[in-house]
Amino acid sequence: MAPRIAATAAEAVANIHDGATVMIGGFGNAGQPMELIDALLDCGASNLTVVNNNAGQADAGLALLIKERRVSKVICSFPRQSDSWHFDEAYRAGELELELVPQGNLAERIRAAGAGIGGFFTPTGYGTMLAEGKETRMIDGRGYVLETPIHAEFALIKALRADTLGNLVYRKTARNFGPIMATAAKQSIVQVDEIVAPGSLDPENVITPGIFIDTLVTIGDTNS
Amino acid sequence: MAPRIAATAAEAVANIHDGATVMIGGFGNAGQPMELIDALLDCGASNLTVVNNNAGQADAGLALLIKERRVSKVICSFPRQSDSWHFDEAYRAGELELELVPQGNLAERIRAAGAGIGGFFTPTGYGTMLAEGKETRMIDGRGYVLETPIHAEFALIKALRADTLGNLVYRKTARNFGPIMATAAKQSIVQVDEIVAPGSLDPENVITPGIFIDTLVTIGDTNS
Amino acid sequence: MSTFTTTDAALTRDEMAKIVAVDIPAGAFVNLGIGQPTNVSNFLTSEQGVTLHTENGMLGMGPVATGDEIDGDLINAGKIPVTELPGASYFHQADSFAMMRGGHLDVCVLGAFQVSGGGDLANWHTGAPGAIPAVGGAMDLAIGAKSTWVMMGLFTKAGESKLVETLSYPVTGLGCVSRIYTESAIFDLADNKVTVRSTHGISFDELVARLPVDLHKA
Amino acid sequence: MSTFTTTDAALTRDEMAKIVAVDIPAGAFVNLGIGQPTNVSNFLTSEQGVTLHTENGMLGMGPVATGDEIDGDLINAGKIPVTELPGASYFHQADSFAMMRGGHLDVCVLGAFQVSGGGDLANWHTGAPGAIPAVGGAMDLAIGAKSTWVMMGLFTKAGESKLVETLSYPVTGLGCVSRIYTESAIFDLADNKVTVRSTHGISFDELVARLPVDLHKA
Repeated sequence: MAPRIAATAAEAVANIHDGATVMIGGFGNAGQPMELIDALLDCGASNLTVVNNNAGQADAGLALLIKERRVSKVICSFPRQSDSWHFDEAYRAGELELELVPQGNLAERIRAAGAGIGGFFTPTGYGTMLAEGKETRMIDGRGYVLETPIHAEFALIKALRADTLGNLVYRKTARNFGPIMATAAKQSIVQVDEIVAPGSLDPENVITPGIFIDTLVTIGDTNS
Repeated sequence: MAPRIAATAAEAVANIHDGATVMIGGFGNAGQPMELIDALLDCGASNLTVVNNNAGQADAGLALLIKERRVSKVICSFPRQSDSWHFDEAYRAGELELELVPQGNLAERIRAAGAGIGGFFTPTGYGTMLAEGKETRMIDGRGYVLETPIHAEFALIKALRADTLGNLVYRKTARNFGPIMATAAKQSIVQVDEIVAPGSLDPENVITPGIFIDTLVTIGDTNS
Repeated sequence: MSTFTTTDAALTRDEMAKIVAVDIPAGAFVNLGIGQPTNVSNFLTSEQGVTLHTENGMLGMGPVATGDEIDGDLINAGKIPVTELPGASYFHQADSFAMMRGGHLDVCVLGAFQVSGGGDLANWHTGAPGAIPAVGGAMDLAIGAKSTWVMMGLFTKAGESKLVETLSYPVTGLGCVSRIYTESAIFDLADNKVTVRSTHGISFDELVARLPVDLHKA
Repeated sequence: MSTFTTTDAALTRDEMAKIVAVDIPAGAFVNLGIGQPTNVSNFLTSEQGVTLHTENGMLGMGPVATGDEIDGDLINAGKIPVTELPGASYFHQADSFAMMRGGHLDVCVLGAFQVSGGGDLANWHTGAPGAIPAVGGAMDLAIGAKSTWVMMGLFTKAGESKLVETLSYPVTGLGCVSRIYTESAIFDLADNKVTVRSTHGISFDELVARLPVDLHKA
């Protein structure tokens, strides 16, 4: 199904409900779908599980969702930063569950969900605290940990450009988690700088095929 | 290390030795590195294990390697075709071992090798002859089979264009196995229509980063 | 209210393909396998906005290429030259099969040797002694799509039903088929129950007499 | 023939970075983590043809961006704006970490809290009560590259050796470190044997006296 084209970010995220698992793209500010996150803040959904590389910075975006106690669990690799004060406070208060995952395992678990893989053995994290309680196995003399897919109901993604069929291209290191989160969520919601006609994107250069995309919204050119 | 640029296909494959495991890209003729395969035939290496989607067609390429009994084992998904007579004969004569793998598991096992994954649970093949003897597991009520990575010493790949750093772009459905085989082999040998200077390929559109490529050879424009 | 229908004549291959095409939801992402099911594409309308996937690495596949359109680098899973439509995309084999295995395709239409009442599919191997096996993407297609439909003749040349209680041919996928289109009848499979949606050139009672599975009328 | 060398003064941070840079083989693909090791890039020569990887999704990373070059969409793993060199490429997170985990990078240079004589690395978590843990790509970097090198101060502020018999900090990766660069000495680690390649501002004998692991002179 060709994606719905929402008129506003608010309309794009309107289906996100209490208790949903929401993947949010971005590494630092690059690729962070800030307008969609702001709309999620406005829409009022709570008790969210958020999958993101980080856990919010300063007083914006995901950090505000956490400040408002709308997030009950964060699955991420790097929550603690110099300006992650809202995460730090909620976590220390015991009001926010944290599942800490090495970044590559986070990425591979998201990919596995999108790719229909039931689990995989990874050497990353073997012998560490983060493998405690997980199944391990020696394969050809090396230790591996069994990791499981991370599925989500929604993904919020920022791309550079989409065609009306949902095919996406990204920009530089802002690509990061977008392509894999788009495959792992039941509904992928994407903010782009512009939406173009089918045939405007070279089929060789499409990074995310439109099959993975459910909703598009144009946010104007946020890169310049 | 920037790839070696070989003057001829013969020079490109000269390191391939008896007993080597060689991945060969292509699906049908699309993406098949025909000149590299011919050079492999000429170089005389024998007792090869070949990983390919098929097992040769008619009287060319991989089929001739099999005819000459240079291949002791084929790992593939679809050996039997109307014109796979050399495979058929060698197989029926018991002179060629066959490991038959569903196409998606073949692709994912090749990717796993390149990605450092020790094994993965896939639903494909569960409950079938091709899962016999393999570890299985029920995950969330669904049956999965544990599949293992397929590594190789060499990969023979056809791409459209390379820069001198080995960055590759492909053409249409000829992309098929090239990008994953490049990651799974210790030495990836690529035939291209042309080699261009660094900076000539848009970094957004590179499909195979040069880190995976060891040898390049120009074979002229084989597409027109 | 019964939705059961019947026609006097058995369906031709084109009629079967047309019915499958009509049943495909608007906007669906579809894989038509190889062989007979690919004929369905000839009956899809542009209003349906269906996107075709070919597992060798493409979404947005167009019709079979002819004349100057033929390009050896642009083929379908049956290795037949095809065309690309505006909005197409190319991807490698691992991404293509991840798309299938991950449940992103809406419908996959396949041929079959046999289907069991429980939806088990056999379509990759006759199991005959000396037969050289070849599987390709059959097992991935069988279990990957949200819905797997089969198009096949209902009876063997010897007149035996190919809708069976238990497969005698080697399994391709377990419990994966949800609909079977044949020249004589169309079946919906769900929860180990086989519902006959329509019969063609055969009555429901004759069908009950000839098939080894319990049948329900729609 | 001994290859052991010594200097009177401890190495400065820049001197350490320069030695690391010289040790990186020509044409290598390298990840310099975040913090102190990124300084190594300032001492790589263009003749070396080293390609830098940043795990947020890029090969061919150039120097830190300044002025008009600064682009919020082009940052390194430390979230610092950088530039791209001709021949660069971008890829997503799963591909980037597949590249690391699959052993395609030649060298990764990391900071550390502790390294054991067997090459175990601790650099992600102090283990202090109440500390909020954050791991990022540390565990992937530790075990992914063909060679993992550490740059660190050899002693804590309290004067304790950070080259230890057994880690007291939480593990990042087991048996992964093959070389340690410190202000006081450079160590090669292999097969549970620690070889001192050079000393700086300290004698080999003093080093033996202060470190809790068996040391061999190169």
